[in-house]
Amino acid sequence: MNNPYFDLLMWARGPGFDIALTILIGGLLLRVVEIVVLSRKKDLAKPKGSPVLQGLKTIFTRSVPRKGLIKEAPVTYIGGYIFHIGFAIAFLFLGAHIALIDDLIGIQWPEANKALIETAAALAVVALIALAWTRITNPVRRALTTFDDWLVWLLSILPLVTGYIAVNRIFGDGTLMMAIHMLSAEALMVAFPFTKLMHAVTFAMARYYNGSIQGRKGAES
Amino acid sequence: MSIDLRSARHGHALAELKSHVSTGNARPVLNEILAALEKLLADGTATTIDLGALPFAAGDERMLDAVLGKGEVAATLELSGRSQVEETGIPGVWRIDHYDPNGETLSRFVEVTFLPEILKSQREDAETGLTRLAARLEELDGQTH
Amino acid sequence: MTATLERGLNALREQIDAPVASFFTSCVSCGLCAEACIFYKETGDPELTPIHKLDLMRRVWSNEYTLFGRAKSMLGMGHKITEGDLTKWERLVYDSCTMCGRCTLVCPVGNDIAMMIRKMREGMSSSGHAPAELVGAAERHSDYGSPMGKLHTMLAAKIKAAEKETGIPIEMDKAGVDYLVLLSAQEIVEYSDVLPALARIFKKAGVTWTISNEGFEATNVGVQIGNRDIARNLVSMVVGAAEKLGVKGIISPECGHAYQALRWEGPNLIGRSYDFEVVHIIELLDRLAAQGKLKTKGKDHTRLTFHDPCQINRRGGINKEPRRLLDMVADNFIETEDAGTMNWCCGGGGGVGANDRAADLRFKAFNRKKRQFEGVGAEKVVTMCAYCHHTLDEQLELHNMDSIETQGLTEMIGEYLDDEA
Amino acid sequence: MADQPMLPELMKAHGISRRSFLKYCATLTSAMALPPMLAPKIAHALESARRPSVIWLSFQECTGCTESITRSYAPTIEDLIFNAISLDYHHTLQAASGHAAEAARKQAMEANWGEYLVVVDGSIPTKNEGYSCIAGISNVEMLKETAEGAAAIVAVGTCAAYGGIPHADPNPTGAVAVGDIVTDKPIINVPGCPPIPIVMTSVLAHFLTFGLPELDDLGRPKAFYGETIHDRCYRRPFYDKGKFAESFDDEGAKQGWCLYKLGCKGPTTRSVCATVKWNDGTSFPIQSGHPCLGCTEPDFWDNGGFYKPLSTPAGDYRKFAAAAVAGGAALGVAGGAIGRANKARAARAHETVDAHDLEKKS
Repeated sequence: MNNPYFDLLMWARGPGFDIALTILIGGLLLRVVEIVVLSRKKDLAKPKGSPVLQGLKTIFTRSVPRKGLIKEAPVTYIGGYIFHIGFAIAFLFLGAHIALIDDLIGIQWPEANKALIETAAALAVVALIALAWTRITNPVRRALTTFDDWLVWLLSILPLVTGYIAVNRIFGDGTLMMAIHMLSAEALMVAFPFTKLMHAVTFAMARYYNGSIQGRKGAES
Repeated sequence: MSIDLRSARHGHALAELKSHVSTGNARPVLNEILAALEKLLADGTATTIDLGALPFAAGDERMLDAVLGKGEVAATLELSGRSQVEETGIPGVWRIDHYDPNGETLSRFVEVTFLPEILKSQREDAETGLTRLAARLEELDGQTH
Repeated sequence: MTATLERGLNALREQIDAPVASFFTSCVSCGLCAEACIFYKETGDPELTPIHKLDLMRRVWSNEYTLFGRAKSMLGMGHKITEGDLTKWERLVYDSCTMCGRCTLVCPVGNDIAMMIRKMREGMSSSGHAPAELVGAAERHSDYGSPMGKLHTMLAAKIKAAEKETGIPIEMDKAGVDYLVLLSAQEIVEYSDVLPALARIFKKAGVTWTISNEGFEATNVGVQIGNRDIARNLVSMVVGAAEKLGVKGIISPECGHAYQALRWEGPNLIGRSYDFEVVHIIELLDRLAAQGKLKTKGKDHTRLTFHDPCQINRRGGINKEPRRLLDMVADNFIETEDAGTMNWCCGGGGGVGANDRAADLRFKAFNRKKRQFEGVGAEKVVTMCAYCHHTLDEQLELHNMDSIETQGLTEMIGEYLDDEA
Repeated sequence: MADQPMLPELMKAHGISRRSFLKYCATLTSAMALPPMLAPKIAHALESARRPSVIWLSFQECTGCTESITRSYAPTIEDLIFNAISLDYHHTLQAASGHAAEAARKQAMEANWGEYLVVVDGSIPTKNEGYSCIAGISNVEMLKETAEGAAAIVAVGTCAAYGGIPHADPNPTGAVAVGDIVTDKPIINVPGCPPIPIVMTSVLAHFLTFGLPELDDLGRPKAFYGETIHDRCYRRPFYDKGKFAESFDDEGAKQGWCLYKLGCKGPTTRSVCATVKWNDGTSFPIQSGHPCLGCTEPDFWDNGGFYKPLSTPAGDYRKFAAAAVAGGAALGVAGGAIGRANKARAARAHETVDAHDLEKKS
């Protein structure tokens, strides 16, 4: 006799994870290398500032919004921050996730307590719902939104919600919910290289290029 | 089951914290006791409520004790581990707690009855007692002769 | 030869490189670029969202520069670009974008949207979708040396007038001087105070300079319309003149896109670095002031504010220089909100000002500047781009605000130059 | 064995009072989540139950389950209940052996056809019947034969319930669970390696008094397998606070922190170990500092390693990751090269534009 939930969990931990990680790593490298190989022409204009330094600097400074911009799109900005920070806390500071990272790459750090993680996850979910709401109500965001955006939204909210349910045993079998949580994360991993989730990696490249273009001119970025 | 926290540091703080935790189940249980008492008086039906069968926190326990109060009868039974039987301040309402030989709680009940069954001498035990008494008397007689 | 859809698509293909690929990969369609765009903010039309203006180029990238996109288009899922698409996008790429680059600075993932608009115009122009006015300007500039036609005679007359006004001789085509001075057509035709100001300032500072008959025009319609072949030809005229005269540097005048074209795009257009320097006139004036070679006397007491030209400040890095110069000659200088790097565009740059179809958009966009000028109670607006200057004049009049005076910073410095010291 | 005394006599003989028995019955109703009013009924049923005939079959097993139920250090009421049944066949415990033992089994079956209870511990080999035989009868044959006249079957221990350790990869004997062989009889699974004694006797008591208990999807009595160890673990507060032992001898281990990272399967394991505990309520694995192995769950031996946290991958991802790195990079270079070729083609096709080429001329 078999426990179908356990089999699902073991599939999620075994072949499911193997497939997802393979696609994630392969896909990520493919997308990034594809961009890098495309390369750009050497800029022959005599630089006024330092393109490399400003490029590197911009990777970080662009995380801070321009003065006054928050009030132009408060939900997008604040929701965006809360989602990203909340997701990062929930992902990086839960003991079970740290154990996973430790197993993958052999580094670890202290865990946060459940109350903090759950608050972060809950806020991230609320932020995602608010962001979805502006995708529907804000004419610009509505016009820009494609199927890809909704897919990414769904893939981002699912691990948060299923993780919360699995840890707190809100409903369903604990093993099943844990398996579903893992599968939802694996869906995120699989979709990552093929969707706008790629921004989580290529944002650094984009910001670097932007910073280096502006930096060469001695202009702000 | 009581939670056994090995770390004293955490244990104290946690126990303190837990004594304030309530699940809100005390009130319904008290209502059930009221109904059971009415029934007992009406047709003599006894009722047993299993406190282990529903979420019951330290706060609920305190409320139950506070409302029911202390009664006149308390008995300690030694039955492969201790058992505690107490009549509450409401006659007819009894608290029965069973512990194992290590002092861990096995089960907790509220019984609404005139006399809990477990306090009564059991016919089978009395039969054994009769045999035992007879044997002892025989032994006593043997010694005197 | 004629412009065709295929030539346009081909031009787009040539423009896609690693930065473009990283930008399109990173966009999460958050829509924040719209909040930075003067055309969206003043019209509320979501079509004008900056990143949306690049959608055709995004399709080329996706369909042809990504393996997944290639697979998708093989399955018939890639949206092919049609002539109709290009026509529809004219309004987005030419009429409602000055390539001011505000969006570039607010994009959270760092997409240089303005740079991509510049690239997208390559495809638009090669496929025959550039605005007629810009095409005409490009033809005139190529054929006669200036977008306003043949200005040699007019230039000669202006030089003569300046010599007469200042008593300083201005020698054309003089080899071995420090700087080759370029002018924008606008300055030759519309703003006559520039030449005399330059003559007096340079004489005082001991800077030698000349103007070339073969390349005096600083502007570059090729850069505005988005065509590198044309842009290369136009830059080559100036570079050829500078090299022939053996100058140490070229002075880029008060013109936004001219500075971009000469200073930043030029070497890449001609495929080699310059042996001379390109300096913006305001940069040079600031440098001279720092060296003590530029002294002023007296101050302007009117309540004045400064309008930052996008291509010179935000996309050119010249921000503090004009303010240091203004502080020398004005004592009632007040900044508008967002002044400096995040200044709002006048709405006339990037060829929009020359585009009749964009007149209404331009008018609406200027409401932003109008509110800002009113907000600080400006009596005078100083700028450092002749085309901004021109747009300010035009729009202030259209918005019934022509009581506000406008002036180029170089002219203003000339006005307060201390001739005696 | 047929002449064994009834429960009241047994209790009398062991000096266990009826009050103690009442206490046991009250606790049993609580443990099995039965209405407390049933306690006297349970007592009455146990006392007066016709002693059912029980045939205990041991197949591929280690005798640990029998040890667990018989090795209490003091005579307990559980023992007595166990003794109160008519254990007509149990080749470890019975005195008879060989043909005599088999004859006893046959006799018990015939005498109680349709009413006897079969208890099985151990899994059943299917690859080769010779792997496990008793008196020349293969396990499969014996199970089928004995099950035919049974009222119900209790599969005691994880081997009988789910195949257990013999079933573990690569399963050389083709071991299967009772439920894989017998499909037409009620089967109560009491998994555990071994199961907790009171759980075994409670199930027997329930069966004697009320028949089949309520079972979960895996055939386990819900009363004992309804919650996970994690739900009731005394170390749970440390899990919630994010305090984990990282190794068996670090400060966290000494402080009694959560063993999740040392591979504890508590979150996915359903059993009452954390509350009922072992050895008369003395302790359970987590309390003694070892992570739960998950022994009440099917395939617990193959569920990704005893000392690997539940959240870590259980497969060969390292092998795949290396291939993914190489494959991804190669595809990326290929994709980039196609892009560059596309661009180069466009550059070759580029015809220099002059200002008079900007319009469409038809």
